[in-house]
Amino acid sequence: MCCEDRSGLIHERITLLSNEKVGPRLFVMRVESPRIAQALLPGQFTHVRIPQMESHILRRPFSVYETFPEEGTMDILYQVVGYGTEFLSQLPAGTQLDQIGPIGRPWDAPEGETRVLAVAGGAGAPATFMQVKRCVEAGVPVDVVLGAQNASALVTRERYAALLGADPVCATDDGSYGFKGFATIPAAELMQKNEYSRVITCGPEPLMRAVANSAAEAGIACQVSMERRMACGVGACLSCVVETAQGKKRACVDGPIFEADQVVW
Amino acid sequence: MCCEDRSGLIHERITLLSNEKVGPRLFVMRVESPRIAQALLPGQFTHVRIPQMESHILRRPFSVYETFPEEGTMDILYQVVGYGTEFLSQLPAGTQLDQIGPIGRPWDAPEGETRVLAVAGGAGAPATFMQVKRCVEAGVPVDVVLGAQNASALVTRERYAALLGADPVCATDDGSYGFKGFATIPAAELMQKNEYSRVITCGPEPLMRAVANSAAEAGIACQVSMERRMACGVGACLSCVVETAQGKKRACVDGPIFEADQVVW
Amino acid sequence: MTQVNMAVNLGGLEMKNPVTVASGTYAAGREYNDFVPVEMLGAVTTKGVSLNGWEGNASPRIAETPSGMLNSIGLQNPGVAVLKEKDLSWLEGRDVPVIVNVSGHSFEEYVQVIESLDDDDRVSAYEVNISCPNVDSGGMTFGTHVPSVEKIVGLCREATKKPMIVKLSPNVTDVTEIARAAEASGADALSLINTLLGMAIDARTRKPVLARVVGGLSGPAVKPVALRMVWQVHNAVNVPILGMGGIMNGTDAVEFMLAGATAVSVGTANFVNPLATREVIEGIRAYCEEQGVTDVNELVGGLQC
Amino acid sequence: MTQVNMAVNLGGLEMKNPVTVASGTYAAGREYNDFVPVEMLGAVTTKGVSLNGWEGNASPRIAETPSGMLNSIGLQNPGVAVLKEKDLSWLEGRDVPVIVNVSGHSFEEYVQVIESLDDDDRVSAYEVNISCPNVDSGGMTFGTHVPSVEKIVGLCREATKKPMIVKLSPNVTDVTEIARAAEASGADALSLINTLLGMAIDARTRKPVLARVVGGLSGPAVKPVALRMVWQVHNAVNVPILGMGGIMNGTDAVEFMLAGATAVSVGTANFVNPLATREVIEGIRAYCEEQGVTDVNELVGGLQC
Ligand SMILES: Cc1cc2nc3c(=O)[nH]c(=O)nc-3n(C[C@H](O)[C@H](O)[C@H](O)COP(=O)(O)OP(=O)(O)OC[C@H]3O[C@@H](n4cnc5c(N)ncnc54)[C@H](O)[C@@H]3O)c2cc1C
Ligand SMILES: Cc1cc2nc3c(=O)[nH]c(=O)nc-3n(C[C@H](O)[C@H](O)[C@H](O)COP(=O)(O)OP(=O)(O)OC[C@H]3O[C@@H](n4cnc5c(N)ncnc54)[C@H](O)[C@@H]3O)c2cc1C
Ligand SMILES: Cc1cc2nc3c(=O)[nH]c(=O)nc-3n(C[C@H](O)[C@H](O)[C@H](O)COP(=O)(O)O)c2cc1C
Ligand SMILES: Cc1cc2nc3c(=O)[nH]c(=O)nc-3n(C[C@H](O)[C@H](O)[C@H](O)COP(=O)(O)O)c2cc1C
Ligand code: FES
Ligand code: FES
Repeated sequence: MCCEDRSGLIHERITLLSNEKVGPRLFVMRVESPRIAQALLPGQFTHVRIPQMESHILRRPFSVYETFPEEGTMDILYQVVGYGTEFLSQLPAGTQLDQIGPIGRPWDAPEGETRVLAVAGGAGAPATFMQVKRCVEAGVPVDVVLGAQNASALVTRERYAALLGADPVCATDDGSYGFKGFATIPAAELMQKNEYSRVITCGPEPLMRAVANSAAEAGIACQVSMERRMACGVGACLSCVVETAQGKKRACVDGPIFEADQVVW
Repeated sequence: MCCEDRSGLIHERITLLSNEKVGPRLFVMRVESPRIAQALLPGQFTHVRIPQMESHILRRPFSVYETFPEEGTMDILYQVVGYGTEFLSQLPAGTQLDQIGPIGRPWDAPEGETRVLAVAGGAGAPATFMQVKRCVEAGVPVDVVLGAQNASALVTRERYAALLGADPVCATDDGSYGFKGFATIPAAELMQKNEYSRVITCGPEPLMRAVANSAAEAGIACQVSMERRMACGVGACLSCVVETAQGKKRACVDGPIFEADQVVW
Repeated sequence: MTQVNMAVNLGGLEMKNPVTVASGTYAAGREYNDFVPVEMLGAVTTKGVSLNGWEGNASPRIAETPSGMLNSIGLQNPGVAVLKEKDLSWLEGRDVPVIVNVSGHSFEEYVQVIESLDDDDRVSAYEVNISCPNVDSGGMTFGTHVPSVEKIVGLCREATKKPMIVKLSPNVTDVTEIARAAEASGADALSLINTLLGMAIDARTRKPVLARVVGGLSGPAVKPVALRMVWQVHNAVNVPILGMGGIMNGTDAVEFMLAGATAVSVGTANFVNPLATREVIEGIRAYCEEQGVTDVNELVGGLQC
Repeated sequence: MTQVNMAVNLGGLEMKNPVTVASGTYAAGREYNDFVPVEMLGAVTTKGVSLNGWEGNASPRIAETPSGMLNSIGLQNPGVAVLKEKDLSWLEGRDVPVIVNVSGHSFEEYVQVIESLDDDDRVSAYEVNISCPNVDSGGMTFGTHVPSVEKIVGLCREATKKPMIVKLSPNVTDVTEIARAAEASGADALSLINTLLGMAIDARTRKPVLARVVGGLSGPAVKPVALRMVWQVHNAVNVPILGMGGIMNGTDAVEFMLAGATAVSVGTANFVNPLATREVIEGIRAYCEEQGVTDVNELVGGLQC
C-alpha cells in the first residue's frame, strides 16, 4: 500500500472523440490522450477537468474503462449523478478537456493467480474491465459477475462477453436480465463453488463490503477499488482518506485499490 | 426624467441568429427576440444574460443597434472589452440567451425638431442609429458625426450612409478615414455652421462632455446616453446612478438618456 | 398529490409562503412587478430607509466577483416620508405583508424611523439593519459588538409592538453572541446574513473597482458562510430566522430551511433572473411534494447531523 | 526587454520570486514535482504539523461550493518526526526555502513543534497557524482573540530566531486588531487569509455534506474578502504580508500585491490546475513586463485609492 514507486504523473490536454449515451444515465466517452493511454495500468484512474464549468472548480476522478495504447485513446464509462457528469454528457466531440494521470495503485498483477473472480456493480463495472482483460491475456482463468438495476443498465455486459468469449454472470435488481437480486449472491455462490486465488471488486460500498465478507469467509484474497471525494487527486490534500487497519490512507495514491481486509468499512 | 410611464418590461428567451466580427474587437449579433423588437424605442437598451458563464453572474446591458419588428429580430453591436463580451463573441448561432427589455428612457421623439445632430464615438455608435433613422423617417434633417480610432473601427459608417443616402462625417484618431482627430471637433464646427434644434450623443464620457459643452455654448438642447455598471437593470438596486442637478438618478430607468445640462460630469 | 402548506409565521409575521426579497435588491416590488406580481411573495422587504434620506456612495458602486458581486450603494434612499408617499402607497391594497428595512446613523435615527412608521397599517414588520458594511457610521458598526446591539435593539423594541426582525452581520467573530444579544433585547426574529465586507481591484489600472474601495459581497459565493451562520444561530436562539445569502433556486432555499431558517430572502438572484423569487417558491413546493412533506414548516431545522 | 527583479524578502525570508503554496494544499511539494519542480517556487510551505501527529476528521472531508470548496481535513498529519524524516529529507538539497506550517492543540504544543525543528537547517521559516477552523481546540480558537494571540505569538517568538509568519483567520470582527497584536508580539510577517468557516447541505438527504458539518471555505469565492483583509492589514501594520485566498492566476496575485502583499500563496488553484504555481509566477512576470515594472517589489501596496 504505497505510492513511492509510482510512475510519473502526466498532465495532458485531451480531445473528446465521442461521447455516447449507452444506457440510463450512462455514457461512454472516448478521448485522445496518448501519453496517459500508454502509461495507465488497470485500476488506475485519471482526474478530469471538465471545461466551461466556471464555478464548479474541482476535477472529477474517473476509472478508465479501456485503453487503446496504439490509437492513443481511452474509454471512460460514466454515470450522470450530478452537475459535472450532466455537463460532461452534453459536450460534443471535439471538445478539449484535460486530465491528470495515471493516478494511484493499480490492481495487483494477475501473474501467478490461479483463478480470479471480478465482481462489479453499477458504475463500478468499468473499473474491473482492464484487469479482467489482463487476466485473460495472462491466461489466468477469470469469472465475472456484473450487477445493475436492470437489463438496460447492464451496459458493460457485451464488452465483457466479447472479452471472455461467454456471457458474464449477471444480476439485476428487477430480474430483467440474469439473476434477480444483488450481484453479491451469485458472487458468494461462485466463491463456494470454485477455487479462487483472488477476488477483485468495484461498485457501491455495500456491494464491495458484502463481497469482501464472502471472500474473507472463503479465505480468498480480495482487493477493492475505493471512491472518495477528491480535490488534488495526487496525494497532497488528504481529502480522500479511507480508514484502514494502518490508519487513514489516501484513496487517490495509496489506493484506489486496497486490500479488502485492510479497509475499516 | 421619469420612468413612471414606461411600458411593461419583457423577459424573453432569445436565439442568436448570427454573431459576426465586423471590426477590431467589434461584433454584430442578430437575435430573434420578437416581443422586445416590437416594443423597443430608440435609445432604450436590453439587459442580456450570457449563458454558460456560471461564475460571472451579472447580466450585460447593451444598446440596440437596430430592430426589425417585422422579422422579430434585432441587432446589437458590441465591443469585446472583458470576460463577458469575449465569451459572447465566441457563441455560435443557435445559442439560447435571454434578455430583459425594453429598458429605460428613450431619446425624445424627433417630431417638431428642425434639425438634429448626432455625434457618436466608438461603441456608442449603435446607440444613436435608431434615433437617426427615426429622424429620417419623420423627415427631420439630421447630420451624423462618427468617431473611431481608425478606418477599420468605423463599422457603422456604411449602415449610416445607406440610411442617410450620403456618408456621415467621420473622424479617426489616426486620420485613416475622414477628419484626423476627435469627433468633437467636426461636431463643434457643424454646430457653428448649422442651426440645430437638438444634439444627441453617445460614446466615451469625455466625448459626450465635450459635445455637451459645444451644444451648451451654441445654445442647443442636447441629450446624452450614459453608461454605468448595472446589476438589476430595472431600477431596483441603485447600482447605476448618475450625478444630476436633481441628485442621483438611475442610468437604467431614469436614463440612459439624460438632458446633457442636467448631468454633473 | 396533497397540497403543501406553504404558510409560515416569522416572529408574528404571517407569510403565505416562506419567500421574501433581500432588502435593497428589489426596491419595494414595483420594478419587478412585470415579472413577479408582488402578491406572489410571502412578504416584500423594502430597501433600507433612514429618516431624511441619504445620497449613498459615489460610482462605480458594484463589481462582479467569482460567483458573486460587491456593492457599495451606501443605503441611498429618499427618506421615510417618500417611502410612505410612494412605495407604501403603491403597495397599499396589494395582498402582501410589507417588511420595512430600517437604517440610521445614530440610535435615535433608527427609533425615529420606526416611530414615524409605527401607526401606518401598511407596515407589517421591521427589519432593523445593524449590519450594512457600506456606511461610515451606523450600519455594521452597531451590529458587531454586544453592547451596541443590546442598546439599539432595546430602543427599537420600545418603539414598536410590530414584529421586529434584527438583521445580523457576518463580519463578526461569533455570530451566536450577537444573535443572543439581539434575542435578549427583544428581537422577534433574526435575519442573516448581510453582506461580507470585500474588495475588488483592477490590476491594469491599479485602482479599486469600487469608488468606495470596499463593498459588500453577496451571491452564491457566500452561501456556505450564510448556511453555517444560520445553522449556528438556529442552535443558539429560540426566535425564528430569516435566512439569506446566495439563494438562487428552490434547492438553495430548502438548504437554508433545513439549517434552521423559517423563511428566506432572495437577493442577488433577482439581478441574474428576474423570475427568481417565483422559481424559489415553486422549487420549495416541488421539493416538498417530491419528499412527501405536507407542511413546509417541517423543513425548519430538519438537518440531520 | 529588461529583466524583472522577482526576488522578495518576507520578514527575513529571501524568496527568489513572490510565490509559495498555501499550507495543506501541496503537501511538501513532492506530489506536484512532476508538474512543477519544487525549485521553481519562491518557497514551499508544508502542511500543518503538530507534535505527535493527528488523525484528522472523518470523511467526507470536502465539498464543492460555488467558485470554491469547503474542507474539513482537520490538520491530519503524522507529526514533526515524520516531517523531518520524510518531507524535509526529500526537500534537502533542493534549492527552495521551506516554510513549516505549525499547529498545536495547546500553546505548549506550538512551542514544542518549533523547538524540535529549530536547529534543523532545512527549515527556513515558520508559519504559525492560529486560524484553522477545522479542529476543536487550538487552531482558530487561538487566533480570534487578542489575549491568546499575544500569548501564543509571544511564546513562539521566544522559541525561535527564524522568520516567523503568523497566519490569521478571516473569521473575526476586526482583522487589524488581531494583526496588530501578532505584530506587537513578535511576528516577522503575517499571512492571510485562512479559510472562512462555512457549511454545505445536501437537500435530498437532509444531511451536511461534510462529516464534520462545518469546514473551511477557499477558492475564488473568497478572493474579495481576502483582498479586503490584506489591504486593511497592510494599512495597519509594518510587517510584510503573505497574501492568499482564491489566487488562480498571475492577475489575482498582482491584485494581492497591490493590496499590500509582499508574497502570495497558491492553494485551491493547485487542485484545479496542477501547473497553477508556475502560471502565477509567469503571470506576475508578464504583468511587470507589460507595465514596465522592473522590480516586483514596486507592486507591493501600490493600490491607488
Ligand atoms: C477513483 C475513482 C474512480 C471513479 N470512477 C468512476 C467511473 O469510472 N465512472 C463513474 O461514473 N464514476 C466514477 N467515479 C465517481 C465520479 O468521480 C463521480 O460520479 C463524479 O465525480 C460526480 O461528479 P458530479 O459533478 O456529477 O457530481 P456532484 O455531486 O455535482 O459533484 C460534487 C463533488 O462531489 C464529488 N463526487 C460526487 N460523487 C462522487 C463519487 N461517487 N466519488 C467521488 N467524488 C464524488 C465530485 O467529484 C465533486 O467534487 C469515480 C470516483 C473515484 C474516486
Ligand atoms: C445602457 C448601456 C448600453 C450599452 N450599450 C453598449 C453597446 O451597444 N455596445 C457595447 O459594446 N457596449 C455597450 N455597453 C457597455 C457594455 O455593457 C459593457 O461593455 C459590458 O457590460 C462589458 O462586459 P464584459 O463582461 O466584457 O466586461 P467585464 O469588465 O468583464 O465586466 C465586469 C462587470 O462590469 C460591467 N461593465 C464593464 N464595462 C462596462 C461598461 N462600459 N458599462 C457598463 N457596465 C460595464 C459588466 O457589465 C460586468 O458587470 C452599454 C452599457 C450600458 C450601461
Ligand atoms: C445592491 C444591494 C443592496 C443592498 N441593500 C441593502 C439594504 O438596503 N439593507 C439591508 O439590510 N441589506 C441590503 N443588502 C444586503 C441584502 O439584503 C442581503 O443581505 C445580501 O445581499 C445577501 O443575500 P443575497 O446573496 O441573496 O444577495 C443589499 C444587497 C445588495 C446586493
Ligand atoms: C485542503 C486544504 C487543507 C488546508 N490545510 C491547511 C493547513 O494545514 N494549515 C493552514 O494553515 N492552512 C490550511 N489550509 C488553508 C490554506 O492554506 C489557505 O489559507 C486557504 O485555502 C486560502 O487559500 P486558497 O483560496 O488559495 O486555497 C488548507 C486549505 C485547504 C483547501
Ligand atoms: S485527493 Fe488529495 S490526497 Fe487524495
Ligand atoms: S441597475 Fe439597478 S437601479 Fe439601475
